[in-house]
Amino acid sequence: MTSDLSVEVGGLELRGPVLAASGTFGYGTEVPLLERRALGAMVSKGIFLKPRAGTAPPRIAETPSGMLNAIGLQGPGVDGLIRDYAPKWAAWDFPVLVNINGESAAEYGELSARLDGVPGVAGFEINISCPNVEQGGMYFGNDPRAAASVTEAVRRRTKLPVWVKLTPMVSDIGIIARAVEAAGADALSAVNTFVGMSMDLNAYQPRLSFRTGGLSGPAIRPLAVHLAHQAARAVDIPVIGVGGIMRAEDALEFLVAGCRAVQVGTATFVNPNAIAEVHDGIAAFMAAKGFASLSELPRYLPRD
Amino acid sequence: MTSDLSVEVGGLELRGPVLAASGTFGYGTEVPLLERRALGAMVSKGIFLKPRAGTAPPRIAETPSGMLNAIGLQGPGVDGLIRDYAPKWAAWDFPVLVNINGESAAEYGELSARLDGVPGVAGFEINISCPNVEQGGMYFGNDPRAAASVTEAVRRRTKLPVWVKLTPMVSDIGIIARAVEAAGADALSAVNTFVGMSMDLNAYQPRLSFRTGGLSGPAIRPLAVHLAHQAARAVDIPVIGVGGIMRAEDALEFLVAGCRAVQVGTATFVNPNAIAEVHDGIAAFMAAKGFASLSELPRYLPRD
Amino acid sequence: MWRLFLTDAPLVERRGVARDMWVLGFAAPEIAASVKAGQFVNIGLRLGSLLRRPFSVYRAEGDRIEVVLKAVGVGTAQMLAMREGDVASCLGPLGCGFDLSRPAKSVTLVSGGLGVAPMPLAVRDARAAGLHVTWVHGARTADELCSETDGDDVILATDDGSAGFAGTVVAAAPDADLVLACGPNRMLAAVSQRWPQAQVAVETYMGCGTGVCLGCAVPLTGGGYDRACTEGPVYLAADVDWQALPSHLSYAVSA
Amino acid sequence: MWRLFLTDAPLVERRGVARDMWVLGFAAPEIAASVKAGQFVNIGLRLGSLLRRPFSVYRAEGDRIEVVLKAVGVGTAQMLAMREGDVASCLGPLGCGFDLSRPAKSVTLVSGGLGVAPMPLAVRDARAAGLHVTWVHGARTADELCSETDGDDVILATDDGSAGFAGTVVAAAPDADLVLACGPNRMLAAVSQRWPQAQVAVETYMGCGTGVCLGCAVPLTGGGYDRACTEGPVYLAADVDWQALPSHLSYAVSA
Ligand SMILES: Cc1cc2nc3c(=O)[nH]c(=O)nc-3n(C[C@H](O)[C@H](O)[C@H](O)COP(=O)(O)OP(=O)(O)OC[C@H]3O[C@@H](n4cnc5c(N)ncnc54)[C@H](O)[C@@H]3O)c2cc1C
Ligand SMILES: Cc1cc2nc3c(=O)[nH]c(=O)nc-3n(C[C@H](O)[C@H](O)[C@H](O)COP(=O)(O)OP(=O)(O)OC[C@H]3O[C@@H](n4cnc5c(N)ncnc54)[C@H](O)[C@@H]3O)c2cc1C
Ligand SMILES: Cc1cc2nc3c(=O)[nH]c(=O)nc-3n(C[C@H](O)[C@H](O)[C@H](O)COP(=O)(O)O)c2cc1C
Ligand SMILES: Cc1cc2nc3c(=O)[nH]c(=O)nc-3n(C[C@H](O)[C@H](O)[C@H](O)COP(=O)(O)O)c2cc1C
Ligand code: FES
Ligand code: FES
Repeated sequence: MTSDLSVEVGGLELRGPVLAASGTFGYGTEVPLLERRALGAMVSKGIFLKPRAGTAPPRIAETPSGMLNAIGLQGPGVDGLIRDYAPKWAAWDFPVLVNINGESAAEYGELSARLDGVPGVAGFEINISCPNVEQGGMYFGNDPRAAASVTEAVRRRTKLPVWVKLTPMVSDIGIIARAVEAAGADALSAVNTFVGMSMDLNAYQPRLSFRTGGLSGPAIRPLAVHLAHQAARAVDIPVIGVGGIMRAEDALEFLVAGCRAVQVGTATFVNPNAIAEVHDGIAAFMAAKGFASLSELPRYLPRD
Repeated sequence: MTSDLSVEVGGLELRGPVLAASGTFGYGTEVPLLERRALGAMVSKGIFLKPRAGTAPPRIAETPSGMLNAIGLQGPGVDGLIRDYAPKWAAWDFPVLVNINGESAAEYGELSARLDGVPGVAGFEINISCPNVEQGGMYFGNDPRAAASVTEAVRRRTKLPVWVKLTPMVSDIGIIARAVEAAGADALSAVNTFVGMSMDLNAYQPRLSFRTGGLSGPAIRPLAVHLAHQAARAVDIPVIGVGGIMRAEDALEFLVAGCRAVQVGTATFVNPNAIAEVHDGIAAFMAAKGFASLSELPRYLPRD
Repeated sequence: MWRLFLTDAPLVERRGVARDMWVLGFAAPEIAASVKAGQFVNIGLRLGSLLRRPFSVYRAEGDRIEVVLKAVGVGTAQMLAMREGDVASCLGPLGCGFDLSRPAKSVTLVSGGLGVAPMPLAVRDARAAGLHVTWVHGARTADELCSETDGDDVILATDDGSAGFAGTVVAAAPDADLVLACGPNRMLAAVSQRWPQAQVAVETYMGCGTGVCLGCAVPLTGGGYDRACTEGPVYLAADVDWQALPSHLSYAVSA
Repeated sequence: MWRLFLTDAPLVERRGVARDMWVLGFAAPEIAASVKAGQFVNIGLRLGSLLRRPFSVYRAEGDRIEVVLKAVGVGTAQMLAMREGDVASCLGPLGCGFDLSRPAKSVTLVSGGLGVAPMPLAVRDARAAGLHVTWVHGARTADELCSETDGDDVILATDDGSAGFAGTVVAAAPDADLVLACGPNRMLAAVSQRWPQAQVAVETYMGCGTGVCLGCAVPLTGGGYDRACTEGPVYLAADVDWQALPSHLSYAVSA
């Protein structure tokens, strides 16, 4: 039997539940080998209004079953994106969401307004793991009010789907999830990377020039499954699970834990065909269990 | 050359900087093979006033470079500890701290009072990763006031060294670190396990009967190094780094990141001689670099 | 005080004993010299999963110990991919074995599938104690029966009747006094119905194998939990709360 | 559009070419047929570190590619522990190679230590372009010199003078027009002083090798960063901001 893997996620009809995570698939134009047939959607590398050079090297360090990165959101800014990438996306057979970033709620709002209506831009993923420069550098992502204000600022400027990418660096992810849902988010992506550090024993300094970096990869999977599950229990909008998915079983853990879809990040670095393999593995699992569609997959979502 | 690895940590003179982490060395009486010569100190399995049966199995699950556990603080309670274990500790050539747990500040206080003066008990490590039953089950560890109140309750009842074991599940570990320092802690252990979850794809349920568990092992090391470093930057009392140390290089990362000493946990499960090997590896590193004592090891602790 | 050894043991032998079931032999002289029936070793591979994996000692001869296994997950698959000379870290002997000191003239061994694992050593120790040995061994099908059963009487059973008795080992076994059993926890629960005094070797997850993590909890009928690695893995069948003991286990590490 | 291949490549050969320096040959026909000098492959081992590790292609012959390496960390140590028939996942060819289309009659290759890696292919491609080849190769001591240098002229140099010229390769090299260089980033910085127009192959950390992670940033004199895996790894020496390029690299994964 063939199972139907299509899903509706936060205002978008997707042909499959496996998405490319922001910052791990570039602008989708980089690599000829990457298998696109199974891609549910792509989230672009995060951009700001203005071009950004990014941080000095070293930018990455490997850790057990994980990697730290501090890329510093290097990117062309909104004009470059509209000029160089969006026209290509417009021709593709899967939707592309733009991961948007800013230093103030107004900046997020302006960015979404600039991109609203640009052919090829199917929606937004708001990255709230950015420092709020107006409020003394506190992160938007761990203050429910700041997270909601960013979401509202974007919501007001676009009719396109708005997803919010949650940070794991919070005491209670449910509070943030509910705040951004109330502010108009159509879906949540959970989660972004965890802040980590690794020391160089020759230089007696951090390995990364930025000192700290975001931890991704299989090491964080049990933490990400838990946070995505907590978010899914807190809200009614769909949650997209992200963190350490290398193969179908890992994606299924997120789906069973209550997620509507998943994003694959670091795995693509290791295996450029990871997304297709995860998709195919989910299809094989569904077929073996006799589930005709993803809605039949049992979910573990106690509401207590 | 032979380097001096002795350190003073929070009121105790230790022959070396490598300690056994709570819950990973039992009561120190279990295994004949464990190498004790290199042990700086042992922190006992966490206890409550009363005996506890612990959680139902399954209690552990392996994850990439890590493991989840939900033991539920199984233990004999204070009477059993005083009767069965403390007398043995009194004869040992390294100090034993008791990891204490409670459901209210008063319970922590009473536990420390009961153990104060018992031969074999050299000090306390307060585990603040417990739910505060009086305050509706919020964790002591992510509320600076609750963390401080527990610390004070213990501080008032004993003259022995009081260490506080910090939980990583907070937005800003520096705030908690400063609160418990102000409340009289002599040292901080950073950090306890991270909350994670893993799903069973046959049962469509969490693998652990307790649903969630604490993640330990190399997977968390970059996160733990970062948190221990943040704690060390926030306070003047010593910080003991814990999380994912498997070998000497890993311990040295924590020391260079500003820790006074380290604890080894999960590694002991894999290699019962891990503590001795970490200790010896640090000694070899110090000798190779020509450092006569640990105070000469360069630390990375910018105060900005 | 028992002695425990931690040793890098090279693979010295590999042979098939049933469909997909293999015996691996490792050179581990101290463990081989001291292991008793029902004890186990905790095996770790350098580039493998983080935690060790527990295996009953199947045989011990000269400087060699043997374990028997199937590939059920990443750890066992990796062990079966070992080539001769590759090294596994072995920690053991661990746990309390079967108790053969009780007054008896004969012993009945009951094993289902991979539950053969502790039985060859049980045969050895039972013979040394002068007992008559009956071994009842079962599997789903004939080709899954271990080919190395041994004893004064051997009774085979298969679920599908393709060899020996058609049915479970518990049904196939004659009346017996001293019973030692090993197999899936569900089978052991049935053993405990028929022979509450049987000595059964149970399986649990293990974090350390050495008594320090409390991960291997065995729920007891008398309340509370024991450590399978230390007080067990052998229990009086009546002492185990079979309802509360997980019957399906999976570590599920991946990537 | 270039073509990229992902293939499970069995180890087919291993030979020593200097003290602790080994050439490994893998069967990877598509990569062997299409690789150019200066391009690399990103190699992953199943039970190894999470991320792949980049290696210049040393030679390509028939269906085989070769890489040259020393054990400097976990990944390289594990590769050197491979036995014939063991499989490595190879992704490539990646990056832009040397540009030999510029008008020139001769080319000078300058390599320090493991910087030999892209040079045999450079010799091949330079000869195909009809160029006279001078190869200047250096190492700390005589026994660390790669034994497979090749070219119309070969000049050797050692830091300790134990073979050839006593000093660095940059000092040992004759005047030259078209220069291709590879070696430690510090050496390349010296190359850029003498030959700003040299084509140099730089090393950085790499997350993906395919242009999507932005982890391999090369700081440019003109400002901003390039991706070593995509725009590089070969650069005009004058284009790289050598002050800002890390000269000591360590992934430092452990356990
Ligand atoms: C005291 C003791 C003795 C044992 N002796 C043997 C033996 O002689 N031969 C043998 O083949 N196996 C034995 N086991 C079980 C063996 O330890 C597991 O099969 C092994 O740990 C699986 O590891 P894995 O990485 O291959 O599987 P994983 O990938 O970890 O899990 C895959 C599957 O293995 C099973 N499994 C995992 N862990 C355990 C466990 N601790 N106990 C039982 N099943 C498990 C589950 O069915 C799971 O679905 C013993 C277990 C114990 C506790
Ligand atoms: C385009 C490119 C081509 C390369 N070609 C070759 C080659 O042909 N032969 C070869 O031996 N090496 C080559 N390298 C370097 C090689 O990738 C590293 O040595 C390797 O990744 C180290 O992995 P490890 O796990 O053994 O070391 P790790 O444990 O990761 O690190 C140990 C040591 O390796 C060195 N190192 C780690 N990563 C790098 C890196 N990316 N670049 C340079 N040094 C590093 C550091 O000195 C560090 O102290 C190349 C690198 C790049 C970017
Ligand atoms: C190199 C790198 C760059 C990333 N860039 C972004 C980004 O620009 N915006 C964002 O929201 N997340 C970014 N992420 C986070 C990923 O989208 C994802 O949330 C995280 O890596 C966890 O998933 P994984 O373990 O599958 O990689 C980045 C991750 C990596 C590794
Ligand atoms: C099985 C297990 C039991 C633990 N029990 C306790 C405990 O009782 N009290 C406590 O404060 N920490 C406990 N911990 C946390 C460890 O002391 C340590 O902080 C954590 O495991 C991280 O270190 P590691 O990665 O070296 O294991 C336990 C950890 C494990 C794995
Ligand atoms: S496995 Fe750790 S106590 Fe039994
Ligand atoms: S290594 Fe990922 S972009 Fe170059």
